[in-house]
Amino acid sequence: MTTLFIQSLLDALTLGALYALIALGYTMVYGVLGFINFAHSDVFAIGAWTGLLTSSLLGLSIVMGSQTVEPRGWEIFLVIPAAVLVCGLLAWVIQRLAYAPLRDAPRLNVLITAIGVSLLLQNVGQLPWVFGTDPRPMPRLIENPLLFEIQGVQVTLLPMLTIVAAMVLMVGLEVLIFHTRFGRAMRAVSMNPKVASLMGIPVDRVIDGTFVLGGALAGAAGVLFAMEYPTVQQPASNTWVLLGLKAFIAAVIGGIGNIRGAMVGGFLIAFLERFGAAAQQFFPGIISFDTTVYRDVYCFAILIVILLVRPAGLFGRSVVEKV
Amino acid sequence: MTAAKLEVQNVTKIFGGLTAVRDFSIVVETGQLQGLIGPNGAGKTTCFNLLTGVYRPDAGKILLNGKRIDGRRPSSITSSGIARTFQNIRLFRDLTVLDNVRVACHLRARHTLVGALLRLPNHYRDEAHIRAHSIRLLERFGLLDRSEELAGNLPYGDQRRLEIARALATDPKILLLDEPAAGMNPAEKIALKELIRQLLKDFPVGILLIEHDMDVVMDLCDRITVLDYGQIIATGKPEEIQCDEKVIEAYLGCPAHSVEEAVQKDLERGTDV
Amino acid sequence: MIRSIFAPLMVLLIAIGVHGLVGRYDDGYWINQLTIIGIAIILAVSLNIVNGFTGQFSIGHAGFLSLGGYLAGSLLYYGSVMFFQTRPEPGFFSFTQPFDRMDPTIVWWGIGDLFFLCVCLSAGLFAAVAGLIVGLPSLRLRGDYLAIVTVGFGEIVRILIESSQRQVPLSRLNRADGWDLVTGWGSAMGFNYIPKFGSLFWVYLFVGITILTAIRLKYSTHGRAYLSIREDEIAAEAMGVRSTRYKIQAFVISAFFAGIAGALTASSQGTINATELAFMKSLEIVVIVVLGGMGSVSGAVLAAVVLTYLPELLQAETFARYRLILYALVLIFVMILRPRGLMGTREVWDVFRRRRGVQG
Amino acid sequence: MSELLLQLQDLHVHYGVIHALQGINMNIERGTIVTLIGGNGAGKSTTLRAVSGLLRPTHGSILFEGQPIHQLAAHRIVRRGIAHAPEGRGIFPNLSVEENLMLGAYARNDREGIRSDRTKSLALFPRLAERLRQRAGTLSGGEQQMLAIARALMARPRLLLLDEPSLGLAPQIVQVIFRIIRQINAEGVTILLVEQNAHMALSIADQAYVIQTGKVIKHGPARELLTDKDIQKAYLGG
Repeated sequence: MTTLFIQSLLDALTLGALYALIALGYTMVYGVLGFINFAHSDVFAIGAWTGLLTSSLLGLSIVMGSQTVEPRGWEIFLVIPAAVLVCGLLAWVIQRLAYAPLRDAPRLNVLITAIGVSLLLQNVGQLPWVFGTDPRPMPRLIENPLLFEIQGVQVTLLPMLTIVAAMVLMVGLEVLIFHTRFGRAMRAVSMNPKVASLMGIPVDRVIDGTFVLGGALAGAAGVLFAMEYPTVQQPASNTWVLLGLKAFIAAVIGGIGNIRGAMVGGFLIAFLERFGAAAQQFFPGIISFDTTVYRDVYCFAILIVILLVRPAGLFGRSVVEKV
Repeated sequence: MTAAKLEVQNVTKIFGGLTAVRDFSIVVETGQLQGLIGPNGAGKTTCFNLLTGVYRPDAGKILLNGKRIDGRRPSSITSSGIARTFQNIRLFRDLTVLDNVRVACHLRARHTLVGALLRLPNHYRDEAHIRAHSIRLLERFGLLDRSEELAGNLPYGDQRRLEIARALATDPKILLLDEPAAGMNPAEKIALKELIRQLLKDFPVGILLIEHDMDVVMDLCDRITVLDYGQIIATGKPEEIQCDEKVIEAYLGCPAHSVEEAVQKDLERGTDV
Repeated sequence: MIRSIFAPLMVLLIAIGVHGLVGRYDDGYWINQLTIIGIAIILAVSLNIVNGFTGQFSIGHAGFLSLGGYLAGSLLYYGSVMFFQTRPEPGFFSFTQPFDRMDPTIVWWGIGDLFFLCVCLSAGLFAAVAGLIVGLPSLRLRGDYLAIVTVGFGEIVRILIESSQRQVPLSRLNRADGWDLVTGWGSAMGFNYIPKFGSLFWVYLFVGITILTAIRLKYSTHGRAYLSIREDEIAAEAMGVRSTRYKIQAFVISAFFAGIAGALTASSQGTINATELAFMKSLEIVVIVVLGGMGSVSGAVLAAVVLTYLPELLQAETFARYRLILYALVLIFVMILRPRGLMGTREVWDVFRRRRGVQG
Repeated sequence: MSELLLQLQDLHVHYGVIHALQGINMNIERGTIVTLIGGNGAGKSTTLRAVSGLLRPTHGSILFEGQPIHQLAAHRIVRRGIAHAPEGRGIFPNLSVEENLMLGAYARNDREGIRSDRTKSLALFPRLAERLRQRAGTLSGGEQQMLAIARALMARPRLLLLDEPSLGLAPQIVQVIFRIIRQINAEGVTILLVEQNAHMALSIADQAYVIQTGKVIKHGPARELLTDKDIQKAYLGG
């Protein structure tokens, strides 16, 4: 029982860290522009693919189930920045081409455009000369030695690294947003873009910056995700959509537009999913059905419940429409 | 047609610790035209929102013909007989002028959804009735030749008038007009004044009017209520209001040398600093 | 009186005509194409009632489709055995093959036709109840939050169906323990061997009913109330429109027809698979509605026909790859250039009779 | 003395379908306090918004220190030396007082200058100095107004646009704020003041413009207008 608990805890922390990283991208864009960037999960998928392709450029690939070259250790320091760069750039392009022309349009239109961008990325990514339609295995970028063992649970380097890396990125973002000039400008724009421009803040550039930042985080999360779960699905796969949705739900539950809320939400969703899945094992006599198959249902259910009870999320403030 | 009476008794609304409207009381009866004025941010539109159910009062009562209507949904308040226009025009911009009025007539329809889908006789009867009524109203407001245009494409003055026509289509006993003259040019304002005067003769309504244009208010209204900081500072006939010290002070402020006095008064009132 | 009955009568005649003519002269290709197109029309027009008329944003339409499809599937598959011991006799109306393969002894009207009609209506009602449940959050949530709830609903439906039990083989079905067995919806394998009743007649009968409902709704007091909510909910309330009631009503009507579309899908293809009816399927329907025009019935019909048949026309294999890319680009450009979709709220006939006085 | 800082020439602004400004002409000399007065909805705030770049004029020009600025984006106009404390104060409620202040200096890079201006602003508004770490949304109305002015000063503007600084404030606070406005002006900042409190505004201004339905109906030295009938008319419709 303790073994199961610690295992679930470890899984939930790893997954939660990844959810939180993606959720941050959703929440930042929502905070600044007030719409759901549906294409964010696709940027994340492209991050994973960039990681995979950069690895094979560096000689790391998997042929017939075994890895060609053992990782030398430094590759990761090229692969993650590459994904961060590509995704940051991609997010910027999306913002400039698709969203910027709709700055004053009704929110529903922007939402539909975002769906369009999402469809576009998925299907372009699916083309044979881009990523193709087959899942591919992600090579190991680092060794994954056993770190320690508690209560029979083997704790290896990789999940630890994922958690630490995600934490570092989140702390970095926290510092950036709450303690730098740019972060201050970003928060100002999210509260009142008109007044922000009166402060001399170039609102357009801040919005671009927000997208780049969200994209970059998604890129990093993509590589970390591929390292942790080393089968990279094709870009239009349901997996990404579902992952993106769950990360988005994490952002909504935390109170969308709220940075810390997104982090809490990410972990909350992951805990719910992991422990929900293991519920049958925790209460063998009480729960008779197979709880693992419903693990994706839990987070949608909690979403609906939370939205009905607190429409603005756990940490959000609801706004009264001015008449 | 029986006379209707709207009574507002000591209504108060607090937004996050700030009292937007305090102890607001007013009585509007059929055939009356009352004005509600006050400087920016005095709480006039908040009053309208309270009367029409957009906001729920924190204290006080609102009665229409003796029946309490506060706390009800806006649609329910409208069906009991209070209609309004909006300060920042809120027409159904992508519907035609005629449809804007027809939406407001929908309370007259007695047939159900099933009746509409099966096109039962009562559907046709109601639709014909609604249509005739809408067209009469549009004609009355001089908008009939524009009835097939999208409301959003109308010139500004026409949009303002359409809003009034639409509000009247709900068969109100009390009509609330929120700055109907805003953004109009002098000629349009004169026409509007005439229109409102005529409305009062032709329809069995009482009108409560928020307006910034003092020419319009002073010309039209029988009685005027002045709000400042969410409180009524004066009520009376237009001539009385124009000479009221408090009103002049609220609008023009006081010269710097008299601030000391005001401070003294203020300390007695204990206003938020 | 004639006005009220004329249109439904036409719908019935057209459905019989399409079924009779295509079934008579076709080798199966057109029957298949027209079925797919017809179902797309039902889906698009019904989604338009929520997204276009009331301006709420639902992207979980495939969820209602699945619910209707699976209910119809199980009623047809298990129910046939349970109520009739075997597949009930279909008549002329439920013949899904080209007519040259028709058994000469076939009757005009079999008990199976009636059975299938009941199945369709049950599927619609089942989905409508789900629509009521999904519509309830629309009382409190606006815009994109509601959209997320509908996505959540679609995904929950999919996952629940996928995690259901395996399909019970027909040979093991009998009346005695039949009821206990009806839980197997075929898991992720899909629900197969559904008796085929969904002929062109039924598809186009319901296409006609859906379109007629949408149009009659739009040009009625109730429908105008829907539109007013889309335009400005606060102003609509101020006109006495009970917005919550109408929003839920729209969800229920829309879900009802999606459920029927599900029944038609299951019974015309003989199989239904929730995995294929995931988020992407909902998106495709949204794309059709958005392109056709939010609020335009004829626009939705046109878009459904074009977007369903276009890939077929442009050589399926090579085009399939680029089809969704094209959709996506069109979606983005339409939103930037024509925010209300190609037709906007207008109908095809509005374009022609623009200046011909007031319409009723 | 009579050097022109800001010139509005035949300025027209449309607000959707409303023709809000219908040919405003205005000349503002360096070092003066100029006030715009008039009834609600006359176009006073619209004029300020056009100057600071929040609204784009449909016709006419705005010259600041001889340079046309009416085509510039708002954030560039700030860099030219115009700061705007907007209507409703426009403070960022979820940021601290300190952060609000620092945002005022966003366009500047001189660390030393910013620091000295921060000290100066806080000396001007000692109340704010006590509340630097507080969330700005929790300040009282008067304190928020002070913050809005202090924040605008952080841009070290040559022209300060103030939109209804007395709105919703108790008279004693209004008096404090007007005293500070005079002080700021004494340090060489030109001030364009939109005020509802006409007597108060006229008593501290050098020049005044009376606006009615998008047009200037009268202008002249503030002292003369104090006793003018037209002002009462502009507000109360005479």
